[in-house]
Parts: sequence; structure tokens; C-alpha cells
Amino acid sequence: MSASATTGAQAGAQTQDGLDLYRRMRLIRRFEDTIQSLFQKGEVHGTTHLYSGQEAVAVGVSSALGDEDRVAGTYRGHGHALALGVDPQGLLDEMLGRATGVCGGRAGSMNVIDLEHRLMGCYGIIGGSIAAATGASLALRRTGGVAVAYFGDGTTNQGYFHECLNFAKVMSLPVLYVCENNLYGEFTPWEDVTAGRIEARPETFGIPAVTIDGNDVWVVRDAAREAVGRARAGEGPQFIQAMTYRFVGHSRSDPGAYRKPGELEAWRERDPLKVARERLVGALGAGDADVDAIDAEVDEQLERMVQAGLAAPYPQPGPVPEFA
Amino acid sequence: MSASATTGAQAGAQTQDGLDLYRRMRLIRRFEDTIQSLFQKGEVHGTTHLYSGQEAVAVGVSSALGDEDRVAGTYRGHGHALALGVDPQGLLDEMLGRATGVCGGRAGSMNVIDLEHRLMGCYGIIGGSIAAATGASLALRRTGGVAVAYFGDGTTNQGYFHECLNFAKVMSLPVLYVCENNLYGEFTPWEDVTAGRIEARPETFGIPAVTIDGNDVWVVRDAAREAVGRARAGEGPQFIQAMTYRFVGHSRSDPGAYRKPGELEAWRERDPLKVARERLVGALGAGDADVDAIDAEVDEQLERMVQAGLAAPYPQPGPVPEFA
Amino acid sequence: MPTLDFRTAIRDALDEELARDERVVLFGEDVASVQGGVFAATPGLQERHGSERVFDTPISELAITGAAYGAAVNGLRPVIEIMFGDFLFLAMDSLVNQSAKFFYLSGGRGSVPLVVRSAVGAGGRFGAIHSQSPIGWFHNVPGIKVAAPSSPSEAKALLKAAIRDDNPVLFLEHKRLYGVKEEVDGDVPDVPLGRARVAREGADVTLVSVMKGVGDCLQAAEALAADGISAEVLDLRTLRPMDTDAILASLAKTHRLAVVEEGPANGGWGGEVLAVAAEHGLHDVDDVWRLATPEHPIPYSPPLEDAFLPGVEAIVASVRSRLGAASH
Amino acid sequence: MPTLDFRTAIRDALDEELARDERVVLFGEDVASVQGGVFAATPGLQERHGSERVFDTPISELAITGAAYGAAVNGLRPVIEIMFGDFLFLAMDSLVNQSAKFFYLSGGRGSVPLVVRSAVGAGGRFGAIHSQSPIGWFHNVPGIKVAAPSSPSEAKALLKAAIRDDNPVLFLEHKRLYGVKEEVDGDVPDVPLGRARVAREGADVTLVSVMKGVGDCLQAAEALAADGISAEVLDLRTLRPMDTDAILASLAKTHRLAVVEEGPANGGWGGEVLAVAAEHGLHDVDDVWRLATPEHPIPYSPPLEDAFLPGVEAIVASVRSRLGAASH
Ligand SMILES: Cc1ncc(C[n+]2csc(CCOP(=O)(O)OP(=O)(O)O)c2C)c(N)n1
Ligand SMILES: Cc1ncc(C[n+]2csc(CCOP(=O)(O)OP(=O)(O)O)c2C)c(N)n1
Ligand SMILES: [Mg+2]
Ligand SMILES: [Mg+2]
Repeated sequence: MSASATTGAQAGAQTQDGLDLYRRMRLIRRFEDTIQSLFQKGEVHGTTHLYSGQEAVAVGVSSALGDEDRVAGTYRGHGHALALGVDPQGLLDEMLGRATGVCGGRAGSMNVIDLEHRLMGCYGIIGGSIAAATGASLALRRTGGVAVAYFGDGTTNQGYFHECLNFAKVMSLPVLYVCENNLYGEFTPWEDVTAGRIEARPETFGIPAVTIDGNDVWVVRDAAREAVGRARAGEGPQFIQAMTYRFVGHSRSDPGAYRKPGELEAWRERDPLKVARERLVGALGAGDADVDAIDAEVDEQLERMVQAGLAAPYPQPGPVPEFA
Repeated sequence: MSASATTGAQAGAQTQDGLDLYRRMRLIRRFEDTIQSLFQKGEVHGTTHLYSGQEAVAVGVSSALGDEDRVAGTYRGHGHALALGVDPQGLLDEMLGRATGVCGGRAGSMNVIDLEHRLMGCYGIIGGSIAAATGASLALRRTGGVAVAYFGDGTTNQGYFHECLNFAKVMSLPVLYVCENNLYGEFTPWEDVTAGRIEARPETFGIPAVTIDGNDVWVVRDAAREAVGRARAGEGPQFIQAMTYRFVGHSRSDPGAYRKPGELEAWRERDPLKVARERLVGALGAGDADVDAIDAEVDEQLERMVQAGLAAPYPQPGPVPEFA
Repeated sequence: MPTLDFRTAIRDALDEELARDERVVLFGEDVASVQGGVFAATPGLQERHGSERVFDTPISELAITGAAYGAAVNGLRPVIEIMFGDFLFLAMDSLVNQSAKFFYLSGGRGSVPLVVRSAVGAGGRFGAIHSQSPIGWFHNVPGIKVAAPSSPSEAKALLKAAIRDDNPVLFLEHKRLYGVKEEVDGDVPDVPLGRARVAREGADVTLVSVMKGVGDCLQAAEALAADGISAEVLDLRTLRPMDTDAILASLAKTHRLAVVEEGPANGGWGGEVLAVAAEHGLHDVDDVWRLATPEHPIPYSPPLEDAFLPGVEAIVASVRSRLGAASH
Repeated sequence: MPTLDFRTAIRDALDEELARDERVVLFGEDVASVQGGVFAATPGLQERHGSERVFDTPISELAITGAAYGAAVNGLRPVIEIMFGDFLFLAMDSLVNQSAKFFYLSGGRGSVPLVVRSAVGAGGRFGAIHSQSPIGWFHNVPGIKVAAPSSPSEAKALLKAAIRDDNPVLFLEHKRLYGVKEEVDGDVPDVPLGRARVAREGADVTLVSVMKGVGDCLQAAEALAADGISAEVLDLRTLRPMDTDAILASLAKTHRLAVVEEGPANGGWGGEVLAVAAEHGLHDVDDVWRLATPEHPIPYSPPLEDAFLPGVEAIVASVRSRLGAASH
């Protein structure tokens, strides 16, 4: 096969790979839109924290992980789960409280667990994901795996953050800490409650830290590949601060009154889906039609999922064992 | 009065002041020796954590404080208390479990409280002193007071440390954090369990931090005066890392097997009492006799205290109200 | 008659106490935000009382609670919000090892006037980590008071009493009550901590509960009245100290007592009520029992959560069967 | 006969399980030190099993406990030491909100084989913050087991059972028991979690306790035998799950039951025992009561602490008077 054919093949593979990343992000976005509308319809209950706008982080990081790795997500975890390959129908059914949900309807939006798909859990307590991943890495270091913790900017002020990063560093554990800095903790700008630069905190412990554009999936993947590689190679914990922004309220009850004027609009210009589409039809030589096709397929997929989900049975109350 | 007379008077005042600092340190040292022997005699109970070797820190810091300031000490708090002016007899009686103890025998070695002498408490939980002082400064900022927290090197790995320093910095509270780095947390060398430099942690938050010789009471006082002054002036939290060493076991059950060869001997050369005596008879022009006299007076004082303490009544058990 | 809703009752109590006493301060996560916290219970308080006295904090439950303790010991009277009761574990060390110990250890010379507000309870589909009731975790801790109001007027009166109390008080706000409205004319009367309330007089059985459970018991009592069973409803209001006199008095009257507790029976506060009955009122007891939740975490799915909670129907059915049984 | 002391029993159980199962790991503050921790319960274990499996940690209770949870979910079987039970608050969030919830939320697909060892109890003059008994704080938490051994052989058997259990187990070691010796010949028999033990047969009254309290009850029973009172002593061994069958069986036999609890009565585990008796054994009850500690923090001064704790004399006197009273 001629060199040019090879590069052509490589280009094709790269394009295909880029389209796959785009599809995953698009799936998350439409999933969240769907959850929001189902919430308004009274089919999703309690509260939800949507990942819309942050898709490139989880999709980029997950694309750098192997089968031996494990992930701890947060209450804002639909994207963390879908990026790992958790069955979208199972996740939707969980939100709908159905027996067919990935946790049988027991967990709901904030507490999803899917061990089969490397998701050790989503944690409703701020900092819980950090502890979970730190501990996981104690086990994974025996098998060459790396643990990943997602958490937000506001979580860096919690005791879990400090204790676990120090613990992981002194034990040189294979764990990657991914701070999704979306500028706010609930309604509070991160600078108002956070002393100094977030990335300086891991650096102080001697943990390598990078701050990256969290809305460009390729940038995220490259950073994650490097960090995961170093962790796997025995270089100890790694830290990524991904700068991003959530397009929706903190939770369903939040109108977002605190946003600075023009802020949301500016970030929409940097929508990770927009960024990816431009790269795809630009440098990666895909056609707009290829991307449109994905959009249509994902929309269809979600329509089918909603129908199936709303038709799925609710779990039957009944005695449940307290202990394993 | 002639200039030389003035300087002479100043020198005299300086010498007297130095002798007072020495006396306070000597009192703490002999107090701790006494506690140890009373422990062996079965008159002091449970466990004790002695301050021997670290006297210059509490004495130096306390000499920089005013009536409007408040202090939070630790389970290693006899020195923190005596340096503030807590009645030595009351403190000894507390250790002896007598009704005449500063807390009526209820608290014991680890939990001494003496509000009258600006000691809001001694805290048996690692990090408790940091929270207590941080909170105190919320109240003291109304009255121009400064709160001081003492804690050890090992305590900087505790969630309290991280959360409170960040809290104090974002709120710009008048609090001084005094880390007594005596190289070990219990039996563990601080480097083994602490990632990076301790002083880098406050610096990361933008909290001014200095590392000083914790065995020279004048060095400690100068650093404390500067830090307290900045805190009082509204410049927010301040941090001092005082390098020091404990001459006795962590607690009464500790033989100190972990000490590096020659380490104890080397630090004994830098005994804060030795350092102070040299400065006194040197630069400060005191006579050895003056210092010897203090030693003798303090020894006598303690003999009298022990007699009085052992003669003091035990508290009577009886109903105690649960609530204020 | 003018109505008072639970949220406003909380807000008004805070507003009035902040206005009455300079030493009162309020802080927590997002409490000073426009929304007035996640549960919209504190809007406008920062505007009215200034950012020195009402302010947001970092997400640092341990620092918030420790700082409140340190401030309380030095002259302030802090009210803090720990958003969800489920987060109290992260604050518990300071509450139990600092605040609850201080009065005793100081030889009675000092005290800790501190109120910890926290939203608790299930039924809102918030799942296992945002629906728990923390009473059991604090019930065995001397030096802490635990208040658990059942209505807007009770909430306003008890919160004011808690703020004026010189001891640490854990003040629990049941999420399902925030929307509740009540007709209130004029000011609500003062309520002392530690005193229970007979919410409904009855002769055949005593239903003991707190918070949302009191309303459920009142509805159940209504239904039971239809088939000639006269149920007394006792609102404990405060779990610690517990008003054992009120429990024993009602028991002496009805000889049958059921506790309705939103939480696992094993180790719950209802066990303490039964223990008090057995220990001090045995001769009055014909029957005592508990309605509580199953011994597993709180489920998310609506049918699971509904079946999990002891609701009005369950109370009615249980009383019917036990009284039937008891009359054999 | 060869003797086994409590410390060695703990150490041997750990040593044997570390040797038996690669997945078992042990960590905590200073556990790997020459001394083998502050209570000298783990000396030599790092030398024998390597620093990957037995290691010291920073003073970070939350990280220790959270890391143990994360490791347990991913195939290890961690045993951690939280030095004093009083420090458990700092670890409680992970225990209750992570470990205790996982089995249920995972739909039963995962579990958390985790043991938290902690030294508890008063009587050693350690004061208010180093002497508490944490049972009450965890008693109301589904998904956690609580073991509280009363002797060296019980400690060894229960610790091995806890390590082999697939659930989070809080394993409490009473400080006053560390020095206790017991004649043991050969291997100690296996003991299942959740099963109580009749430590002494009796007919007139049942004394229920755990840990050091069991020994006190046995001594009291001896003294009571002298004046013709036959006391049965029930060692619950596990507080959660609680062996209610054993409690009810003994009650059916003696009709009188006293709980000896080292902790405040209000909200303590003894209340659950009395509640079980009243709820499920009322017809068998002639008298039930609690001997517990006063409702204030634990004092340091020896005479205060001694009077504070329910000792042998107090138990004897209480049984004498209640049985006298009851026989009227
Ligand atoms: C211990 C704890 N405290 C508070 C909360 C309530 N809470 C949920 S999300 C959130 C904000 C977290 O902000 P950040 O870490 O930036 O993550 P983001 O939500 O922005 O993704 C808070 C305070 C919680 N879940 N747990
Ligand atoms: C939360 C908590 N964990 C553990 C302990 C047990 N402990 C008492 S002192 C100590 C070592 C503290 O070391 P450091 O902070 O350096 O202070 P030092 O004792 O050296 O003065 C430990 C672990 C405690 N009291 N509180
Ligand atoms: Mg954020
Ligand atoms: Mg130290």
C-alpha cells in the first residue's frame, strides 16, 4: 500500500475517530435536553444536575482510558457515565425510576453506579468522588490500572480534596484528578470562595497539574493521555483543570441569576459541539453532511429511548436485604 | 536624663524582659518535668503530651499578644496555657484531677479551657485548634482582636487545616496560624506523610508564611509581632512555621524508637533554655547568677505547687446540668 | 386569616433575631445568594443585615461548623446552614467534640450559643444521600439540643427559641414542609425547647411523631375517628431533651402508643420513646410499637420511596390491626 | 493452659487473615510503626506482610476511610484503624454515605468488604474526647455492622469474621480490655456476626451488655448469686444487626432485663433493647431498665470518672433494689 494511501487511511481513521467523539458528545447533550424536558413533564423526579456544555471533558478523558481503569463521577454525572459507555437506555430508565434502570431505579440521577462499565459510582457528596478514586487506585496499582476522579471547582475547598491529594502523593498512587472548573459552585463564582489558583494546590503537593481548554475534546484527550500515561508509568497522581462552563442551571431549581452579562453567550460561542464540528469539517476533512447525519441519528436514538423508557415497568416495592 | 542613661535604662528593661521570657520558659520546662514524675507516681492519669523543647514557641508568641486576643492550643497544651498566664497551680491541680483545677478536674491534660486567661481551649482532636481560632477571629474582628491557633506539622494533612485556611483567607480574618514543626507526628517523620513544603500550603492561598527558628524566643517573638500586627491591621490570616523539637516522647507511652541517631542530642544543643541563657549572659548583659536565681526560684515554686496540689481536694461526684 | 408558609416562617424568625440581637450572624453555602440558599429560605437577609453578618461560605462544612463554634465561644450567636442533613457527618466532629463538650469542660463558665439549620427528610425523590434524617446520629450526644418542627408557626417559634438558647441546637427543617401554609393570626406564641405538644387529644391510642410525621398522624387520627378510634397525637418538637413527662402522661391516658418515625427503626429515636414507656410507664402499657422505614437506604424511584415511607394509610392500618389485636 | 491477651488476639487475627487472603490490607496512623500503633496492637505486621499491604498514613481520617471504601469496591478487603472512636466523626461521611449505601444502590451487584477498627470506651482517664463509645452514632445506619467484643477469644473470632464479611464492619476495641488475659486452649472457634452469646445462665434477671460491660455483669452475677439472685448475662457481641431473638428468649426466661451501657441512656443502644422487649415481648416483661452514664461528657478526674461509669457495685445494687421492688 502506498504511503499516500496509508496517510489517507490514517486521515480516514482520524476523521472516523473524530466523528465518534462528536457522536458521544452529541449523545450527552441530547440526553440532558431530554432529561430536562422529561423533568418538566414530571417523569424525572427530585433534582438533576445537567452536564450540558461540559461534554468535551468526560468524552475526552474517557477516550484516554483502558479496560483496567476505573472512574468516579459526581451528581453531575450523566456525562461521566455516558462517556464511559454506560447504556444510555439504562441510564435514562434510572432517571425515570424504572426497574430497567442501571441501578433498578434505586439510585436516581445523583448516585449512579455501573461497575460493568468501569463507573464505580457517582457521588452526591462534594469530594466523595475524590476519595473513591483515590482508594480505587490503591487496588488498581496491583493491575496497572488508573483511577479517575471528576469534581468541580467548588470541591477544591473541601477537606476530602486536601486529604486525598496529599494521601495519593505520599503513596504515589495511579490516580488522575480532573477538576471541571465551570466558574461556579452552585450560585457562587469560584473566585469568591477559593483562595489562590486551583492548579497551585496540587502543584504545592508536587502533583503535576495542567490547566486546559475543557471545551475542545482533542485538547482534553491529549492532556488526559499524557496524564494517564504518567500515572500508569508509576509517576504518581496527576491533575487536570479543565476550564469549561455549564449552559444550564446548577440544578433544575436554578434560574442562573448570578451569571455575568454576556458570559453565557460568549461560552456558547465555544460550545464543545460547535468546536468539534468546526474541527471535523475543517482540519479533519469530514463533510457537514456526516455531522448532520450523526445529529439526526442521535435525535432518533433518543426518541426511541424515551418511548422505551416511558413504557418500562416501575420496580416493585418489597423486602430488600440489608447486607450482602 | 542623659542619652546613655536612657540606653542604659533600655538595656536594663531589655534584660529584665529577657529574664521574664526565660522564667516563663523555665516554668514550662519544670512544669512538664513535674508532670512526668507525678505521672510515674500515679498522680497524673491517662496520658500527657509534654511541651518540653518547644517552650520558645508559645512564650514568644504569647509575648506578642494583647488582652483583646484569644488562643486555641492543643493536647500538647501545657506550654500554650502557661505562656498565656494561666495559673500554674490551677493547671497542675487540673492534671492531678483536683477540684481546684482550672476546669475543676473535668478536663484533664488534653482539654484545658481558661477563658479568663484568653485560652479558649486546648483541643484533643487534630485540627480542632485551627477551627476554633478561625471562628474566634470572626468575633474578634469586631473588637480589633487577633486569634491564634497552635498545631503541629502532622496536622497540616487534616481537612480542618485546608478548609479553615481557605475560609480565613477568603474572609480575610485576623487569625495567626502557628505550626509547631517538631519533625514528627507521633512516631512518623513529617516528610513521610506530607507532600511538599508545609509553608507552601498557606502561600498557595496567598497567606503570608514564614519559617523560623522555633527554639529562639526572640526570633519567635519578632515573627509573631509582625504577623499579629499585619492581622490586626486587616491584612488577613498569617502563618508561622516554627521549627522545633520535642525532647520527650509523643505521649507518656512512647519510648521514641523512631528518632534518628544523634538527632535528640543535636537538638539539645539548641535547647531553647540554653539559647536564651546564652543570649542573656551574652548580648543582654545579664549575669549567670541572675539566671541561676530564676532556676532556683522556679524549682522552689514547683515544689510548693506539688505540695499544694497533692493536698488539694478531689471533686465530689454529683448531678451536673447537661445544658447552660 | 393571614397565612404563614414554612419558608417564610424560617426567614422571618432569622430576620427578627438578626434585627433584635447584634451578636446573631448567619452563614453557610449560598445563604446570601439572591435565591436565599438552595431552599430559598434566606432571601434578602444579607441586604437587610449586611455582609458582615450574613454571608456565603466555601463548600467547607467542617470549617463552617468549627468557625461557628469558635465564634460562639467568643461572643457571637451564629446560625449556620448545613444545606442537607446528609452532609452533617462532615460537620459532626466540631459539633460533638467541640460545641457539645464546651459547657461541661469549661466548668460551666462558657457556653456555645449556636444553631445549625439543616434540611432533612425523604419524599422528594432526592435519593439515598439527600433524604436522610440525622436524628439518630445526634440523639446519643449530651450537650446538643435537637429541634424538629412540624408546622410553620412551630418552626418560627422553635427557631427563635433555638437562637436565644445558650446551647448548640440542631434545627431540622423537613423538606416536605417548606411548601406548607398555615393560617396564623398575629404573632406566634413563644415555645420553649424541650416541651412536647398535644396536637390532638385522644383516648384510645397515642401517636408520637415529629416534623412531617405529625401532619400524617393528624390525618390518620381523622380517618381513625371515622371508625370510632380516638387517637391522641403528640408532637415531640424536641428530640433532645425529650419530653418524657408528656410521653408518660399520654400513655397513662391511652395505654397504647405508636411512634411514627421517618427513619430505620433499629437505633432510631422511636426506640427511646418505647424504652421510656417500658422503663417508667410499664404498668400503663397495653401496647407500644413503631412505624418506621425499612433497614436499607432511601430509594429514588417514586413507587419505591412511597412504599418505603410510613404514610397516613400505613398508620391507619397499623392502628386498626393493633387495636383489633389488643382488644382480644 | 496457654493464655491469650486481647492485644495479641487482635494482632493474630490480623496476621492470620493477611496471610490467608492476598486482598486483605491494613492501614492507619502509625499502625506500621515499631510500636504497632498507639495501642500496640499491630507490631510486626508490616515486616511480615510488606509495606504495600500494611502501611502508615497521614493524619487524614476522611482520606483513610474514603480510600478504604474505594479500595474495597475495587477488589481489596481493607482493614483500617481509626485510632480512637472519638475520631470517627471525621471519617463518618465516607462510612455512612459511601460504604453503607453501596450494596443497596448498586442493586446488590457490589459490596464493600471493609473493617474499621477503633479503640473506644472510658475508664482510662483519657477525658471527654478520647473515651467515647460511638455505637449510638452508627446504630441507626443501615448497611453497617457493629461488632463489640468482650474478651480476647471473642475479639479474635469476631475480627476474623468481620474481615471475611462482605459488608462494612465497625469493630470496636474497648481500651480497658487490651490488657485482659484469657485461658485459651487451641484455636478459638468461629463466631458469626449478629449472634449474641449467653455468657452465664440465670433465671431471675437478664443482664445485657457488650465489651467491658460483659465482664462487669459477670462479676455482678457472681455477687448476686451470693444472695440467691440468679442472673443471666447476655453478651450481644454485635449491635447491628442486633440478635433480638436472643434478647426475647432470655426475657421469656427471666422476665426481668437490665441493660448495662457505657454511654448516655438517652439515644443509646440500650434503648433499642428495651424497645425490642416492649414491642415484641411485652407479655414477658415484669421489669426492664437501663444502667448507663449521666447525660454529660466524660470527666477526667478519677473519682468523677469512676462515679460516672456503671460499675459492678452499681449493677449489683440496682438489681437488688429492682428485684426487691418488683417482688412487692
Ligand atoms: C458536602 C456537600 N456540600 C454541599 C453540597 C451541595 N452542593 C451540590 S453541588 C454543589 C456545588 C459544587 O460546585 P462545584 O464543585 O464547582 O461543582 P459543579 O456543581 O459546578 O459541577 C454544592 C454546594 C453537597 N452535595 N455536598
Ligand atoms: C483527628 C485526630 N487524629 C488522630 C489523633 C491522634 N494524635 C494525637 S497527636 C497526633 C500527632 C500529631 O502530630 P503533630 O500535628 O505533628 O503534632 P505534635 O503531636 O507533633 O505536636 C495524633 C495522630 C487525634 N488526636 N486526632
Ligand atoms: Mg463548578
Ligand atoms: Mg509534630
